[in-house]
Amino acid sequence: MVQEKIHFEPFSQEPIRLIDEQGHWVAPFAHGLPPETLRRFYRDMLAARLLDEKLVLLIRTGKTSFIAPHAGHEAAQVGIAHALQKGHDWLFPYYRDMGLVLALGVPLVEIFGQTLGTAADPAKARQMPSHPGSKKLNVFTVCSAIASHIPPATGAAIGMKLRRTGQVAVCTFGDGATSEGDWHAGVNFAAVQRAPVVFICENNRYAISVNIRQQTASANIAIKARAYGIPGYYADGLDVLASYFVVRWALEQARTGAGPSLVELVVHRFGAHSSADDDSRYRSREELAAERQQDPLLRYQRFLEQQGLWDAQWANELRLEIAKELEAALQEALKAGEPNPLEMFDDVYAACPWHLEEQRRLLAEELA
Amino acid sequence: MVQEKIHFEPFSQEPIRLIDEQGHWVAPFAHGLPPETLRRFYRDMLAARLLDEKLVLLIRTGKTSFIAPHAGHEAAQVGIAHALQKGHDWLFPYYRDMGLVLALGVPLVEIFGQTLGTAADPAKARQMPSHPGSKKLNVFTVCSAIASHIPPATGAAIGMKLRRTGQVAVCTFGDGATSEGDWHAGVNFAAVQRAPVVFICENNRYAISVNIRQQTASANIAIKARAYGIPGYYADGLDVLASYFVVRWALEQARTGAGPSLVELVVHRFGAHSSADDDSRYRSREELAAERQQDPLLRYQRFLEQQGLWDAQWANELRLEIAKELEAALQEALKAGEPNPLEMFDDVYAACPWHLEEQRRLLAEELA
Amino acid sequence: MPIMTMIQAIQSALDEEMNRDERVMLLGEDVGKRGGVFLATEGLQEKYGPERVIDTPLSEAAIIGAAVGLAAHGMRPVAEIQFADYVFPGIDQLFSQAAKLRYRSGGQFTAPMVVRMPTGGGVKGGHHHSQSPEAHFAHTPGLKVVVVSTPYDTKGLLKAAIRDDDPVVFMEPKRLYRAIKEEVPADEYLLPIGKAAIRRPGRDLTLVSYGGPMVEVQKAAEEMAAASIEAEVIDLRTVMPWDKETVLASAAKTGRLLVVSEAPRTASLASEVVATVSEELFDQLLAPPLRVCGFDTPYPLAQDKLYMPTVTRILNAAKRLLEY
Amino acid sequence: MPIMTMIQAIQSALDEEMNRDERVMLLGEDVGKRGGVFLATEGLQEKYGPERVIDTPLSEAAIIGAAVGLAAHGMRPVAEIQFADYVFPGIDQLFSQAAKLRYRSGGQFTAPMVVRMPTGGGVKGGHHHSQSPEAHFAHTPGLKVVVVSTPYDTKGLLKAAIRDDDPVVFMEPKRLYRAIKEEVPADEYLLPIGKAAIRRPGRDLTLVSYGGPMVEVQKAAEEMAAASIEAEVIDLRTVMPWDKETVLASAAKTGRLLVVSEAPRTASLASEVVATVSEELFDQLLAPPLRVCGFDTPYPLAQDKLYMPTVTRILNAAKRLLEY
Ligand SMILES: Cc1ncc(C[n+]2csc(CCOP(=O)(O)OP(=O)(O)O)c2C)c(N)n1
Ligand SMILES: Cc1ncc(C[n+]2csc(CCOP(=O)(O)OP(=O)(O)O)c2C)c(N)n1
Ligand SMILES: [Mg+2]
Ligand SMILES: [Mg+2]
Repeated sequence: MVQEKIHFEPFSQEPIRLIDEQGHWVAPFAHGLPPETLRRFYRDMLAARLLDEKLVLLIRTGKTSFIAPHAGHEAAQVGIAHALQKGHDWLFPYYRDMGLVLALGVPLVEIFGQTLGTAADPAKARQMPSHPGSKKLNVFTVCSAIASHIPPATGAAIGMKLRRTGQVAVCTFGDGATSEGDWHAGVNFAAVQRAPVVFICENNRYAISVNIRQQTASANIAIKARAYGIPGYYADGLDVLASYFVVRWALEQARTGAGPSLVELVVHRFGAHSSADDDSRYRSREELAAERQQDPLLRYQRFLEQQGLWDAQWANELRLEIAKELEAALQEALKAGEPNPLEMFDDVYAACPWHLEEQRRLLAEELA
Repeated sequence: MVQEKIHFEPFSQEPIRLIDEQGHWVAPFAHGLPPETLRRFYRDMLAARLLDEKLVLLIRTGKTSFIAPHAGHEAAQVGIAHALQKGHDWLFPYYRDMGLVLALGVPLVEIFGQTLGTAADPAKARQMPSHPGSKKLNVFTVCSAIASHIPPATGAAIGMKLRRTGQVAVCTFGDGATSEGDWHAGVNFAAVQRAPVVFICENNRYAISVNIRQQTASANIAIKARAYGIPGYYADGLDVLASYFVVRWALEQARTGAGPSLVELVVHRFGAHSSADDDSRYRSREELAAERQQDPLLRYQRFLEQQGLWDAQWANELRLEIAKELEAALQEALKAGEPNPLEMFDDVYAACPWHLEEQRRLLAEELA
Repeated sequence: MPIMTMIQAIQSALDEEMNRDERVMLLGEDVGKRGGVFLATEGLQEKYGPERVIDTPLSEAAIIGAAVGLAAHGMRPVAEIQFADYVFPGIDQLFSQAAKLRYRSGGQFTAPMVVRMPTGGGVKGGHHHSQSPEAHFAHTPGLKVVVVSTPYDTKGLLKAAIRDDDPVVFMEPKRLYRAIKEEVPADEYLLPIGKAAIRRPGRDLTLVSYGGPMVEVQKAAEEMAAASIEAEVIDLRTVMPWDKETVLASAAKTGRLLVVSEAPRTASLASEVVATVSEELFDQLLAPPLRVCGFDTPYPLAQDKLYMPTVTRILNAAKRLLEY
Repeated sequence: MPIMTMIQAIQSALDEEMNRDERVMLLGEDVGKRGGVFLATEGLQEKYGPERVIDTPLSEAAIIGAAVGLAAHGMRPVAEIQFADYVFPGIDQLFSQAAKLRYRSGGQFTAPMVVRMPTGGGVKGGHHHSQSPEAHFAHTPGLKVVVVSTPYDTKGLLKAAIRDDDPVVFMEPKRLYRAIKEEVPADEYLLPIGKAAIRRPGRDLTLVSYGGPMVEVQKAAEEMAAASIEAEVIDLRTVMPWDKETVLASAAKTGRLLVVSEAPRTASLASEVVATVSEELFDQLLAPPLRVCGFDTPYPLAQDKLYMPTVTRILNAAKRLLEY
């Protein structure tokens, strides 16, 4: 059985890689995945990329106010999405995870509703774009405050252990997030509790303009796990199967009581930090061009080609199909219209207290 | 030259120890310290112990409201005090460091002034006992909030580097402190900046009642340095010479531009956490009795005996001399009397703003 | 009915709620084996096990943040912050996560949790064992804030807080932990969050306070009564949302308002009550509404007792009101 | 005289002070190579080097805490918090260390430092790029708090803050960064911390505000002027210590007070000003002092403009005051 052979050692010197740049399978074990699954990964990566392009377009045309491009993170995000048990495990994502939440099954219309701030946003358009969430899918609504979701992920995992639900909490964040105190506090507590949580760093080596060398003096992010007595896995996040198998391994360990782990997936950030950023101020176009050569989609395409699972026509059809889905969802989200301004006073508390009732009346009068 | 031989490797499996329990010198190098220095260490350890006993007495007799006993930490604290350049380097201590600040030269009358809250406290009796500080000696006034002094220590060290003062910042804390977010934030920033700061954990394996096993899942504290790409030294803090030489080594490294390091000194806490604590609730008397067998003073006494530097008469005279100094300082501190209540409004700002003037007047009327 | 201190009332509330509802659990520094530094959780780890009473690492962010995750996942965590002064390393978890979770998710996720903390001065705690940070919480939409002053209220309100569907900051004036004993029902009762208590009826002036200073306020009222001045004494009990109705009714009746709090005066809850009453009862007040508060200084050890509103200071202010 | 935006005024103040005094240095997220996300520190790392303009790791505790240590050691650090909303992970450094260092050491150690932060709403920032946390700072003894509203003030007050011997929180309404251009002297000038500015003299009512809403307040005053109602408009500029004298003088003259702030209302600076004026000018007010504030909700993206005090809301309140 394949499963028996798949096993990873923590703290490798080099990132764990299963597919090399030329698309060759270089792992010491067989992947054992059926063609549909392999192709599904490609579809999800392509959908993530096309979503990113669509979001960039919405910015260019002034239809939305903010995005945090995820191009370059697709392999990592799709790998994560498939490693967890959708709707059973919990995901604590961050703002650059649109490809991840899409692959996990968050409906496109909700994603666009959130992006455009229409009534199609199940969260009532209260947060900036790139802040998805879904109770149904156990996707904990993104909070802008970097690393503030780490202790909550630990807490949820402690709850899972306590109630023996068999769930795992998966918590993603960037390299910059590892410098925050709350990151440390949350990981440490999880380790002591042996809580079923997998912490995943999508390391794109930048926190806005701050290079990883100014972020930390540690050799890599995975090694930080040593501070907590938990395993740290250092993997190539441009390799969707490395991302998938390493995260799956970490989840299995967590699910069977071995406690938390830290997974580092090294990725590229092809775009600027966000639509509010101009990255030419701080990183050279040469550096970026070199990174763009290492497109995770291209690498995976080469792999699929070698497996006889990719051809241009199929890919084109896929592309068209996804583009149609995107456009349809966008239109549906737009149609939902603006949320009612008086909803502003809902959900502060379970019930509206007197002072908010007063304030609601004040605003209602003004709008009348 | 001895200096050339003294060098320590980080991340040892066992704590670095230079004197064994029987008092034998077990290091691979000669200590090279003159007899006066060796005896001075003993004197300072004894003074620390007697100060602790005096503080316990002040509590028992209701003369002060709080203490955090340092018995069991003397070797570590005296080792640290002698490793740094007094009055040149900065110390960022914590509340259990009374033995350390005493060995560093903070006058006993100030220590008792602070303990009793009299006008002899240079800090005007605004904080609880065990919160010393001295601008003259570069001892950053203790703040109760655990680990909150770590980022300031980093900041001071960045300033030292920037202004090329040749100083080092030494920052001490307990094992519990390492769980705080600010600890992480401060150490990480120092490492990136290669700031001349030595972080020293006086690991007594308890944070009030919380055992180190509930505090962290890491094998020890020193290994946490790996998260920051800096060396971590694991040493026996019951061994005054191990403490001294390891800290001195870390300071030399910092002073010559090699950046920060983390030193763990494993100690015992012979007393309860504080005068407000009853440790029999959470640790067995057997455990404590076994620890008390490993008295750092006794170990060092054996060492001195073997070097022909200790005899009972000398020790007794020392004891009497110190006891006299303690009593004299205590009386002097008492004589200083209560601080003026209206001083309450000083030092909030450099100059007193209108609202504090108003409030000062209000209180003055009430007291009149 | 058993006689209880505030500490015993807390123990009793926690015990009953843990017994009643498996989802209720405790976490904090030293809450387990040691039973908390004030012994509020004494014996509960023994009774309910270390999974439901967790001795956490020394991190308020871990404590509050984990409580958010536990609550979102379906538990009813009661977190203890060892002293209110130490909430600040964890306050982003309270402000960015707990307070805003319901709102930011459009009601999808919620954080029904309680954050208990000993608050206030008077125990020779100096800077960091004496502060009264309730204004920070009340100024943060999404949090409810309770400050108790009697054992009876403590039990009923703590139980209500645990059952509340919103995050509740539950503040316990540490100097009252063992200062007051009173009858507290051994069985179930709940008190409503958001309702003040009239501690003493009166017609001459209204004294509004909460938490620790209720002791001095009631003493002052007694002294006034001895001089035939009848102060109506209101204990807010909840400061967010505070009970405007009760305060307005009383101030409208007496025409004179004094608000007493031991937190620093500037931008305090006392300022809030005075501002609101000034806005709403402009024509009915007979004298300027006044505040007696903690001073706008860090909390000084040497002036431990003088920092807080003294009976004299309260009486002086009341006199100003009455003689206006 | 050059014409500057607020951002340019900040750059100019920082540049002049760094040039004048070697001890002045900058630290924060993205302040170096990128020049800050709003470009307030653009070009300064190039000019003064990476030792004096430090791109920090992503930790507000590291930024503020290191600034405390730098200041105590003799530097004059200017820390940038990328958005005021993100001060909370570092607020214990501000509250426990910076604010209390002088006091707890009896004046031995001090923390002369500035913590700059873009504040307030109106830029479609949602929950975490819109908040106005000044009340938290003003409620914390030991901090001074400046909130600017014009380029001219910004330069003069930032320079004064850098030279101040106490920790100053310097809040910059981000929606004004590029909204206003005005003449700002190229050379040295300082403005006093703690002094309000009368933006418009008037006799009919007093409008007190600061920061972002000054724009709406002045628009409202203009609209009133068109109807021959003369509002006196006061810009507090410093909210701790705020300029009581100027406010009282004006309110005593007009008898009508409206305080406008975009922070949540409960326990806010607006509450403080109303409470103080009510206490001190009881007999001289002709109408109840009123507040127009941000709502007591988290900051909602969808209602980005409605959340903050609108001109209409200000005018409605003014009308209530005038018709009282
Ligand atoms: C507490 C906090 N501080 C600052 C910010 C502003 N900010 C937003 S994203 C970002 C960089 C994050 O970098 P990283 O964690 O590496 O994630 P990436 O964006 O690279 O995926 C910063 C500083 C924030 N959102 N939260
Ligand atoms: C931020 C903060 N949280 C909680 C406390 C309460 N407290 C005081 S000492 C202590 C334990 C500290 O343990 P450790 O760091 O190991 O030092 P030790 O006392 O053992 O020397 C705690 C929890 C505090 N002072 N500060
Ligand atoms: Mg990054
Ligand atoms: Mg300890």
